[in-house]
Amino acid sequence: MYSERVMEHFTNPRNVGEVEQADGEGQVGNPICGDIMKLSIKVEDDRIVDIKFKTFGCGAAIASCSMLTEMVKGKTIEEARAITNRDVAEALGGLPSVKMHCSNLAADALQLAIDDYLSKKEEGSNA
Amino acid sequence: MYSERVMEHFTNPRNVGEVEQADGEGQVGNPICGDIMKLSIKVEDDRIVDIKFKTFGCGAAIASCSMLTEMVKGKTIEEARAITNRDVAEALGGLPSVKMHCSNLAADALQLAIDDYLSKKEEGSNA
Amino acid sequence: MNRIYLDHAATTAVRPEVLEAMLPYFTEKYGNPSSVYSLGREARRALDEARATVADLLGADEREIVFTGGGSEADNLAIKGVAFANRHKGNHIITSAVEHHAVLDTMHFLERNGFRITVLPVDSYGMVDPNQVAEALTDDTILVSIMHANNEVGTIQPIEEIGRILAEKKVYFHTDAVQTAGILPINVAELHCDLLSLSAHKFYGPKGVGALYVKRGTKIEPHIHGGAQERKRRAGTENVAGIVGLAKAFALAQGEIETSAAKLTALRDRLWDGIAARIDHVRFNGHPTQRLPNNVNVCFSFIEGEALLLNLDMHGIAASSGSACTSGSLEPSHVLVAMGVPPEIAHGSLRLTLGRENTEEEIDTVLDVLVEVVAKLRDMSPLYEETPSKPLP
Amino acid sequence: MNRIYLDHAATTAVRPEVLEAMLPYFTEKYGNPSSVYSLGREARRALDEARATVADLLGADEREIVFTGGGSEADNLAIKGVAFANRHKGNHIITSAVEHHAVLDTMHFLERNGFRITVLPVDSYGMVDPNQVAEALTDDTILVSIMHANNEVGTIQPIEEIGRILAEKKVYFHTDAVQTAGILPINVAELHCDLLSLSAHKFYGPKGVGALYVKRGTKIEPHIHGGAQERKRRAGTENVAGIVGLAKAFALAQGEIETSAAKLTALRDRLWDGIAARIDHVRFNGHPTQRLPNNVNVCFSFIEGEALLLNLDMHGIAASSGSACTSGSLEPSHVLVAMGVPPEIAHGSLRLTLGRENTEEEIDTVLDVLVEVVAKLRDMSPLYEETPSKPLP
Ligand SMILES: Cc1ncc(COP(=O)(O)O)c(C=O)c1O
Ligand SMILES: Cc1ncc(COP(=O)(O)O)c(C=O)c1O
Repeated sequence: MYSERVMEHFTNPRNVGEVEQADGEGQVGNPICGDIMKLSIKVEDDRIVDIKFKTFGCGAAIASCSMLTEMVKGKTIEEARAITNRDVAEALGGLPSVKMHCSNLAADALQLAIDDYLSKKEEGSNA
Repeated sequence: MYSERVMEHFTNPRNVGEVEQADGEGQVGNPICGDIMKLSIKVEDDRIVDIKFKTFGCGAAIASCSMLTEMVKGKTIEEARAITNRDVAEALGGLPSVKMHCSNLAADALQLAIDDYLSKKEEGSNA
Repeated sequence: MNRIYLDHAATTAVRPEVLEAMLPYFTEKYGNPSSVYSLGREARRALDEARATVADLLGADEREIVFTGGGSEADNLAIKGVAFANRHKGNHIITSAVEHHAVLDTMHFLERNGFRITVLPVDSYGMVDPNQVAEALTDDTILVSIMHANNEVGTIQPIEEIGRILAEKKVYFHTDAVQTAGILPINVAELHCDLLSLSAHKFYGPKGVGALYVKRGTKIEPHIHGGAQERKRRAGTENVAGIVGLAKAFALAQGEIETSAAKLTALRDRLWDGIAARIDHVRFNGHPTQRLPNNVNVCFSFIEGEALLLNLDMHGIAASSGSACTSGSLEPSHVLVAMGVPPEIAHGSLRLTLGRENTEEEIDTVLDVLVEVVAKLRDMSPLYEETPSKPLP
Repeated sequence: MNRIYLDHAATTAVRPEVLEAMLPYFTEKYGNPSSVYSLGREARRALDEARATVADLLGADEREIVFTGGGSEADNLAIKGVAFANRHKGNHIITSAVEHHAVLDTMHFLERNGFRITVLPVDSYGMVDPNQVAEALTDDTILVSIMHANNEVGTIQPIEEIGRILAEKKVYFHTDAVQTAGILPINVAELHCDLLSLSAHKFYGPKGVGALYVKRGTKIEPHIHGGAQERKRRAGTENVAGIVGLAKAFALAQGEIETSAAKLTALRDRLWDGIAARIDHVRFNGHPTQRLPNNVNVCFSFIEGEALLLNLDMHGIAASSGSACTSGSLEPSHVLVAMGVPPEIAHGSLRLTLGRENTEEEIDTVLDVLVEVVAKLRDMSPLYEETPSKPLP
């Protein structure tokens, strides 16, 4: 069912947890559907230097978050913005079709985390 | 499906053919149903001294005729009259239920053969 | 006594290679294909491979193959499945008088439940006329079901022609290929069919497993409702071992099809010619050329089929008959009757169907036995004596 | 890595004795049971014996057993069979919210085709109330279908009580005993049922073969139409090997039922108690006493079932879950939902079902692994941190 890459990420998920004093946070999903993904990012010089995730979700959800954090780390905000859920799925060597639309939302969480970072930054500069 | 007794009679049917100068003949069934039984008897002193059959029919039909001829040979007309299809089936150790009402008509043919004998005899005595 | 098996249209023995392929799925690899853990995934892979194999052999896509519990279930799924799912479009279904009971009885069930069924006649060879199919179509026609080849008399129907007509008219077309799978090449695109049934035990696979090809886009209601197996078209835990066996057996059979057809045809002709030369008052049934390479169907006048079969069995020969007595019903074969064979002759029908292990020597033995047994039964028959041209003893 | 199989409710491995009994019917004894010659009669005898065995074990008559292609088909035959054959008497059918999909989906099909279906609720243990069955009856009610024991949470339904009510009211009663056959004693007279389904692969028999008990006099339309097999109640060449396997496996299981129930209960309690003692935020599902001896169903808050299963699989442990992710649908288990378990908790359900080869050591290993895996996943869960009573690490 799952590709080797998915199973590898699921087995050894990278970057689990929460970055301390995060510059941005994003969460998608809800427990009733059985999928929640929460990302926290640390940004320096417009570059995501650290990213961690937590998830309540299935194998695909865990692997997607893990894969996304790997893809994102070191990227600029602009580069990170361009990453889609589809990119994550492709990087994982594909996901079962039933999983595409519920468990593959890590990029959405990232967008929210970036939004959060940007709005905080704005607040900061406004202050 | 068939009892050993049936298969034995089917394999080695007794009294196949026609008695010469028969004193009585009887036939039941029709080819459209796939079952015809024809009996011919020789009677001496009110006793059936010879009986032979021909049949167009299945295993049960052949075995029933064969069994009947064995049961009848040597019996008086009166004794033979009392033999029913059910007696034949029982003597064979039973027949499959689907065969009871179409392939187990040998006793009916015998009744007709006896009728034939009796009517011929009457004609003879009347003459 | 050597046994000679000439009833391959009834069933076949599982080939050793097939059984071997199946065995692990009873024991070590016993997982449920719906389970997420490794044992389940292993079973799922076996299913996927079997499905790909069958799809390939039929020229179909994997998603178009539904595994079933046999040929009858495949026929039921095809016919009721299309009927119930397309009821809003119409309630008229067309079939032929020589279909297998799995088709005809299903039609009768639908008839009792609001559908209108047209049963097309056949000619004296058991052949359906494509023009009659075209003429029977109405605006309400949602499905036509005509078998690929007949299981009793071996006549091959003009499926491509019928298929082409129906494709044009956009009417679903089902063909029961239970008797041709493993014997003839089958390509669903060439046959222009939307649904096609097959059954493993007819081509040296296990009993109780079949498959239905369902062309993509065909609206079909499941026949066994329940779980989401087989893309929701057939519920129930999959018979993994059986499905693996079906695929293996089908691949073997279709792989050998040219050599086996040549061999079967030669044996069949030897049998046919031998009967024609050595026994009189016989009538060969089915089409002389448009027929399965492994089928001989013949009526011996004046004798009854079951008695013939039992006598052959006593000589170790396994065959079958369209006699009423062998079917548990009171009527002789509906196929022979539809072809216009008089009932009293139909009762004396004999079907001999050849398989991969039969030999010329076996055919010669069968011919000797047949001559003897037919003579014996005719001697016993009150009908025989009445005929004028009594042959030599 | 040793594999530990705790998913016996999903499927089981065929026992060696069972496979051995089956093998001859694939190869030497390959006859079609409908054939009149010796090879066919040999297969017929095997069928007859299997039928007698199953009938005996259920306290039924041989004529009351219909072999099918699995548990789902048995359920479909029971429900559609009675529905279509008794339509003239009424169109109302009663079932429960916790039935297997093979029952519920069949009901939905009937609902789309003119029948009226009442789906009874269950209590928080998944139990049906016999009084509610009685109250739901109308003059139009022709059938009630309530399962013997639930496949997810193991709750045993009050079948005898329901059966007694329905016998009095002369309403047909079907029970799906797929999960109890081989685990509990089953006597159709004591259960007062008219129809009862079972499936071989749940009791160490092969997949793809089941049986339906049909009480004499029960009017039933065939589900697979066609040939006259199974006394015209199920067409299709019989899966002889599978049926022989079903009977053998059922006889073995029912013969050992007392010792196996004791063993399973002890193991189950060890597992249950271990979980209760070592993991918090758990919720045990199903009835505490009226339950299958081999079933533990538990929800671990804050984690999702599929992730749990995959982690267990990495440790060689096979189990199952009512999580949406494992069913291919978007909803979590309809059984847990019907019992009032909130969806977010239902997603974290785990079903562990024991079998004849499990040991105490295995249970202890499973407990250690569970503690570790649940902790790992909770650590990863954004829901866990938010709860006040975070337990010790
Ligand atoms: C209660 C219940 N009913 C029916 C079935 C269906 O049985 P099968 O998978 O053999 O079709 C199952 C198992 O899948 C079950 O647990
Ligand atoms: C033409 C045809 N269709 C359907 C079937 C039914 O197949 P099964 O016996 O596998 O159900 C058969 C054989 O019995 C057949 O010959």
